[in-house]
Amino acid sequence: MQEVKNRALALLKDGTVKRVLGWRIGENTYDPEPAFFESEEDMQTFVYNNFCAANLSKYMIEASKLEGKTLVCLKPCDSYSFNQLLSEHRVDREKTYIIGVGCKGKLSIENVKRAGVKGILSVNDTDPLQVETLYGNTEVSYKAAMLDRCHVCKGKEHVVYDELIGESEDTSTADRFAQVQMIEAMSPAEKFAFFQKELSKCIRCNACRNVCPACSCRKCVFDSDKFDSAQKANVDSFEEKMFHIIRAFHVAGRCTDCGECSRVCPQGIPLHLFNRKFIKDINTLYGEYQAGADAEARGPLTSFTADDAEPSVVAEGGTK
Amino acid sequence: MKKIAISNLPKLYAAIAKAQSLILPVKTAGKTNFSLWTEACDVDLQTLKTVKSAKDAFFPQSETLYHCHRDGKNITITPEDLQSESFVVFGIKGCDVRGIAVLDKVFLAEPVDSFYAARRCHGTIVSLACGAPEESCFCKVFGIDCAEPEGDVVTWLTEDYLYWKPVTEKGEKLTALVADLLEDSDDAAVTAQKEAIGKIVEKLPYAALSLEGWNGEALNEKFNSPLWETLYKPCLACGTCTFVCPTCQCYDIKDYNTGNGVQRYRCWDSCMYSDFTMMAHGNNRTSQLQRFRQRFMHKLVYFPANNDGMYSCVGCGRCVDKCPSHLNIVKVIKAFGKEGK
Amino acid sequence: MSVNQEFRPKIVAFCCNWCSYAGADLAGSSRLSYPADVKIIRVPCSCRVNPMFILRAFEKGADGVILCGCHPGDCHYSTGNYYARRRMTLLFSMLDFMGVENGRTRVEWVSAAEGVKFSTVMNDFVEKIRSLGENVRLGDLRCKK
Amino acid sequence: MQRIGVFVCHCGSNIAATVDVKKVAEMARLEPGVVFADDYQYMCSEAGQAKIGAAIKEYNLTGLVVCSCSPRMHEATFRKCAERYGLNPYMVEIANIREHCSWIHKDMEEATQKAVILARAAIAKVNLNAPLQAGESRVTKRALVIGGGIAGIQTALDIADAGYEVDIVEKTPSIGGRMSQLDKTFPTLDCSACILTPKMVDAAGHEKIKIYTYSEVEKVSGFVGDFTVDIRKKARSVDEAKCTGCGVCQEKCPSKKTPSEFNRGLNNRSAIYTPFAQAIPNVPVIDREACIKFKTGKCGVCEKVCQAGAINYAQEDEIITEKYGAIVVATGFDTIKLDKYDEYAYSQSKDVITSLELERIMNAAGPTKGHLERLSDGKAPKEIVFVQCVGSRCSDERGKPYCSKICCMYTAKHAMLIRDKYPDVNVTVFYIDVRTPGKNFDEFYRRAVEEYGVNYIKGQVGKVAPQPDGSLLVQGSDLIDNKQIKIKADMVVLATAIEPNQGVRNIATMLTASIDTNNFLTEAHPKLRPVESPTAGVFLSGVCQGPKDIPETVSQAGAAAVKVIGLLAKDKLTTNPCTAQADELLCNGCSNCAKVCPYGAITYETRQVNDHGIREDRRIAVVNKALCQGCGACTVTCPSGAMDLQGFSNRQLIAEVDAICR
Repeated sequence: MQEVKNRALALLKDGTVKRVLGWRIGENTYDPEPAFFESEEDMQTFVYNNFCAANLSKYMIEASKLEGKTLVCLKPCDSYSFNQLLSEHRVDREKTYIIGVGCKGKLSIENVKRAGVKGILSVNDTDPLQVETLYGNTEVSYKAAMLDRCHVCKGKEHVVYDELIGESEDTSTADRFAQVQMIEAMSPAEKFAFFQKELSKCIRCNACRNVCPACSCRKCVFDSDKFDSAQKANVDSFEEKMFHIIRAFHVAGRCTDCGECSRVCPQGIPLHLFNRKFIKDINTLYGEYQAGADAEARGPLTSFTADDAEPSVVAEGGTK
Repeated sequence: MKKIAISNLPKLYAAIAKAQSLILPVKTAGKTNFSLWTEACDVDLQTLKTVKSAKDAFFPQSETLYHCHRDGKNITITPEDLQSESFVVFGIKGCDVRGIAVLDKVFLAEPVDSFYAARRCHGTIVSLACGAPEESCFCKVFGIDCAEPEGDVVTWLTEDYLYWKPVTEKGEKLTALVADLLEDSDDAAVTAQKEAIGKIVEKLPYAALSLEGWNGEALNEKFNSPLWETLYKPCLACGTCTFVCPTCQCYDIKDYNTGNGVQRYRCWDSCMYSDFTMMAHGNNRTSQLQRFRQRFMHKLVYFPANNDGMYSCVGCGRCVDKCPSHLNIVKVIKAFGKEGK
Repeated sequence: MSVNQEFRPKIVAFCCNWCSYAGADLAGSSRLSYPADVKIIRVPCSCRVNPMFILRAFEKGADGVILCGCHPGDCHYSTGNYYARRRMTLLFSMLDFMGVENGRTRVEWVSAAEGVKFSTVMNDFVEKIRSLGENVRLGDLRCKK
Repeated sequence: MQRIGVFVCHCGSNIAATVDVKKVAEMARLEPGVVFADDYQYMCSEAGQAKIGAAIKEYNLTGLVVCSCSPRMHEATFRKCAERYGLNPYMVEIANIREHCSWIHKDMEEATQKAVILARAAIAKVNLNAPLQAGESRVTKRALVIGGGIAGIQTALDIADAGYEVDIVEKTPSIGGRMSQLDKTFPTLDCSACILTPKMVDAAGHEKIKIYTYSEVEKVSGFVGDFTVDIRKKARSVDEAKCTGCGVCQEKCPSKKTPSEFNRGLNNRSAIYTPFAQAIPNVPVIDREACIKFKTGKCGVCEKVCQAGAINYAQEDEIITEKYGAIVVATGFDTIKLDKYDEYAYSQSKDVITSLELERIMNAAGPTKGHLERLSDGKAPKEIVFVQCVGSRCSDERGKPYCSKICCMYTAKHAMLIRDKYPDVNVTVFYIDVRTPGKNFDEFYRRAVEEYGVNYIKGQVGKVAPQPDGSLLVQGSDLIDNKQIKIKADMVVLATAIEPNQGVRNIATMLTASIDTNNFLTEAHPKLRPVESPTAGVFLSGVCQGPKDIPETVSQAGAAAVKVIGLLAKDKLTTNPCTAQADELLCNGCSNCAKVCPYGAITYETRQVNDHGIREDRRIAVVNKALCQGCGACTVTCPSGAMDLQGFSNRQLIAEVDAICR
C-alpha cells in the first residue's frame, strides 16, 4: 500500500524515526520478509500487501534497544501483542512510532497450495487471486487463501498506535472456539489420539516459540538447565507434550491469540488450539479476558478471586 | 525396465515389508513425511516434497547411542545395537538422494560414523522421479536430474503405472524379491515423462540461479560482506530450515535421566539456535548474524572447499517453502549476485 | 470398573508445609492409615508447585499426582493457594483436553487439623488411580527401560 | 559431589517396629553421594546427636539426611546439631518415616520399602542443597503510626510506654478521630470525650511521642526494621510554636460559611479553625480555599488580631523524612455516601440523618447544643424511626456486603438515650437482625427494648417520603407479623454502613500492604496473625482492618503495639534464608513475579549484565531478602525459570520427584 510507504518514508526523512520496521518485497508477491529500512533508497523495496502476515511486534524487543525511534507497522491483531509486550516492559513505547495498518485478512501461500495449486509462478493479492503456474493459470478465492486465523479474527481495532493508515475489513465468519469445542466433545481416547497424531509431526524446530510474541524469554526454560528440561529433539512422544503444554501454560493469560504459532509450523500442527483452550477456560472461569487489550490490566494468572472455581471443575465438565 | 500397475502398489509395499522394513512417504494429519509402512498407513506419492527430507532414514533426528544402568553402586553400559537388518527407503526424490551423498561425505569419511555406516550398508534406496517439479525447486543448479534420479532402483510414476529400473546390485536384489509383482515394460512412457519434466525444469523460476563466486576462494570476501547485516535481520532463530534440510548434518549429544541410569542419545542440532555448540566458556557465535552467516557459508563455501566443490545444498527448496520469515538460500545467493553486478 | 488390586500405583503428593503437611503428620500421629503408594513432597506453599513438576512426575512414571494446600483464605502466605488454584485448574483442564484421564490429577485443601480428611482423601485417590490403571498416556517410554 | 551421611532413627519402637531401619540404612548406602549410613535408637537424643557429630568429623560429611519424625518436629534440632558440628544448618534434610510411614502402615515390608524411597528423595534433594546464610538487618527503634484516632493513639501510647519513640501522622488538624465525634459510648453510656480526651492529652504530652497533625504520608521505601518515610506537613499558616490557642482569630474571622467537617456539615465553621474545642494541638489552621486573604489577597483580620503573631500566610508545605523500624496503619473509617439510597430521602430532607450526625446533634458541643431537634424547623421530634443496615449486608453494588458491626449497638444506645431524655418521643427501629455479641451487649439491647420501650420491628424500610406538612412517611414491612407498616415520623436516622477511609488505598500501595475487595487491609493470617499485614513490619490497628467497636479497636491497638515492641526490641533481624532469587541472565524483567508477591518483596532495577560476552542494560527483578517469606509464588509465575527459591529450588524438587518415581 503506497500510502503506508509514503508516510513511513516521510517520517524517516524528517527524522521523526531512525528506522522503519516493515516488510521487504520478496521474490514474489507472496513471500515478503520482515525488514528494517534505514534509508530512502532502501525504502524502495518496502511493501505492504495482503501477504504481509508476519506479526512484527516481537522485533520491537531488539529495536527498543537501538538508538532512536523505530517506526513499526502493526496490523490490528499485532497491536495486541505489542501492548502485551509493553505491559511486560519488553518494548519501549517512547522509542516506537506505530503506524496502525489496515487489514483485510492476510493471505497464506500454503492455503493456495492446499487448494491444489502447484508450481506457482506468480500470484496477486486481490479477490479472487489470479495464479499463474507452471501447469496453467487458475483462480483461488480470497477467502480460501486467507490464513485460518483471519476467519476467526478478534477484531480490526488497533489497541495502540500513533496513526492509522488504510482500511480494514471484518473477516470473522466463524466461532473462535468451535474447534476447541469440537475436541472437548471427544472421548478421552479420541482426544488423545488426535493430539498424539498431530504432535507426532513436531520436529522441535521451535518456530512456534521463536515467532511467538508472548514467548519472549531471553532464554527459554527448554534451552536452560534450570529444570533439567533442556531438550532439542523429538526423542519420545512425551517431550512434545511437555513442551507444548508448558509453552501454552507459560503464555496463558498473555497469549493474544495472534495465531503466528500455527502460521509458521512447518508441519501444520494446529498449535493455536492449546492457546485457545486456555483462553476459553479463562473466559469461562475467570471472566472475559483479552491479553494485550489493556497494557495496564492484570493477567488472569497473576490475579484471583476468593471464590474462583476449584480444579475439580475440570472433572465436572465445567471447562467444556 | 519393469512396471507395476498403480492399483498393485499396496501389494508391492506389503511384499517388501514382509521381508524388510519399508520407509516411504506417509500422510499423517495432513502432512507427508517419510515413515514406516504399516497396513493402515496413508501412502502419499502425490506430494512432491515431504516436509522433512528422507535424511531420517539414515540419520534419524534422534537416536540412542548407549544406556547406562545403575544398580546400587554398579553401573553397566550397554551400547545400542547398530542397524543389522536390511530396509528399503521408497520414493526418495533426486534432491534427497543427493542429500544422502552429501551426508556420506561427512559420516563415511574417517572417522566413520558407525551408526550411519550401518544404516547406509543395509538400506536400499528406491528413488522416484519428480513428475511435476514446483516453483521452489532448483536442483538443476546443483546438477541434479530430477527426471532420472540416482538410487539403487529408480522409479517413475505415471497415471497408470510405476516404472521400475534397478540400477545397482542392491537394486537388483530388491527387484528379485518383488519380481512376481513386476512386469516387463518398454521405455516409452518413461522417456515421454523425462522429456516433459525437462521442459518444466527449464521454466522453473530459479532455474537460472547462478552460483558464480561461491567457492572456497571466496571465503574472506563473503564472510566479511556487509550484506549479512541486512539479510539476517528477519531470522527468528528457529530451526525449521535446518530440520527440513536434506543435508544439514549437525547433531548434539545429550543424556536423558531415566531414573535408574542415563540414556545417551544424539539428536539433530541447528546452527540457528543460540545454544548451538555452547561450551563451558560460552558460545563461539554470539549473535544471530554470525549464526545465520554460518549456515550459508557452510553450505556454499566451507563445504565445497573441503569436498571437491560439492555444495551442501541440493536445491530441494524446502527452506524456501517453510521459512516463517520467508528467508532462504535463494535470497542469499541472489543478494550476493546483485552485489557482484 | 474393575480394580486391579495387584497394581501398585506410584503417587506423588505435594503438600504445603503449613497446612497439608501438618495434616499428614496428624493423620500419622492419629494412626489413620492410607496406602503406602502415596509419597509426600514438602513444599512451602501450594503456589510453589510448578506445572512442570507435575508433568515431570508423570514423565518419570507416576500414575497420579495430588496437590494439597491450605484451604482458600487460610494460606500461610495469604494468597498462595489462590494462585495455585488457578494454575492447577488450567493445567488439569489442558491435560483433560489432551485426553489424559482427569482422575490422575487432583487438588485438595487439607488443614493442619484435618488428619482424618488427609487419610480419607489419600485412600480415595489411590482407589481412583487403581481403577484407572497404569499411566500410559503421559509417561516417557525411556523410563520404563 | 556431596558427601552425605544418612541417619535412620528407631524412635524407640515408633519407627523400628514397622520399618526395618537397618535395611533403610543399607539401601541408603547405595545412593549417589552417600558415604555413611547408620541407625540409632533416638537420633534426637544427646547421644544420637553426638553420633551425627562424630560421623560429620570422621567422614567429612557435607550433607545430612535424617530419617526420623516430621521435620515440623525436629528439623530445627538437627539443623542446630549440624551447626554445632561445623556444618551449614541448611545442609540437612529430613525424611519423615514416622508420621508419613511407620505410624500409618502395618506391613513391615511395605513400610520399609516406602521408607527407603522417602530416604532416597531426601538424599536426592540434599545432593543439590547449598549452604545458606541467614542474613541480618538492622532495626530502627522508632515506630510510625498512620492515623491519630483512638486506634492510633492507643497503639502509640503503648509503644511509647515501652520506651520506644513513636510518631503519629494525622491527616486532619487534630488527633482524636471518629471517637471524638461521638457523644456517648456503649454499653456503659459514658461520655466519649471524657474517656478520649485524657488519652489525647497523654499522647501529646508523652516525651516519646511526636505528633504530626495536618500531615500525610507521602512516600515509603525500605522494609521491615528500616523504612524511610516522607511526611508532608501541610502548611497550617499558623506557627505552632507561637500560637497560644486563645481562639480570637476564629471568632474574628469574617469567613464563616464553610461546613464543619467535625459536625458533619450540620453547621459552619470559620476559615481559620480548630475542628473542636479539645483539639490537640490546640492550634488552628487556615483553610486556604475558604480564606478571603488567600482568595482575594484582602483581609488579614486574623493576623491583626493575633497577639502572639502566630499567623504566617507564607508558610509552605514541609517534607519531613524520617526512618522507622515499624509502621502501624490506623486509618480508620468513614460512613458511606448515601447518594445511591434515594429511597430514604437523605438528600431530600434535612430530617433524614445518619447516625453519626445524630451523635453530633445529641452532643452538647454540637450544632444544636445537645438539644434533640429537627434540623429543618428546629422542632422537637415526637416520632423517630431508625433504619438499620443502610448499605451494610447489601448484596448489590450500592452498598457493602459485610456487616458494619457497630450499628446495632449504637442504635440501641441512641434509642435508649432518647427515650431516657425525652420519654414522650416514640422510637421505632427497623432491623434485619439484631447482632449483639459482646460483653454486656445483649443485656444493653434488651434494656432498650424492655426498660425503655423501644419499638423493634424486624423488617426493612422500603421508602421514606417527605410529606407536605414536613413529616416523613416511612413505609416498611414487618416480617414477623407479615404486614406493611406506615409510620408518620418526624425524624429518620440511618445506620449508615462504614467503610475504610478513602486514603487507605493509597497508603496500602505505598506500603505494599494488600487490600481486600472492600478496601480493608488484609491481615497476614485471618486467625493467627490478625494485627500484622502480610508485609513484614507493617501492622494493623482499628477499623482499617475490619469493622470494630471501641473496645475491640483498643485491644487490637494494644496487640499491634505489642507486635511493634517485639520487633523494636530486637537489635537485628535474622532473615529467612529460604528466599527467592532471580538469575540475572535469565530474568526478562516482565514484572509478573512482583504481581503475585504478597509481600512486595520484588522490585526491578536496570543493571548492566554480561550475558556470555553480550553486555547490555537489562531490567532485572531484585528480591528483598528481608521481606521475602519464601512462599514461591513468584517462581511459578516466571516462565524462564529465572526466579528460584533457595532451599526448595526447582532442581531440588524435581530431584525429589524423580527419586520417588523411579
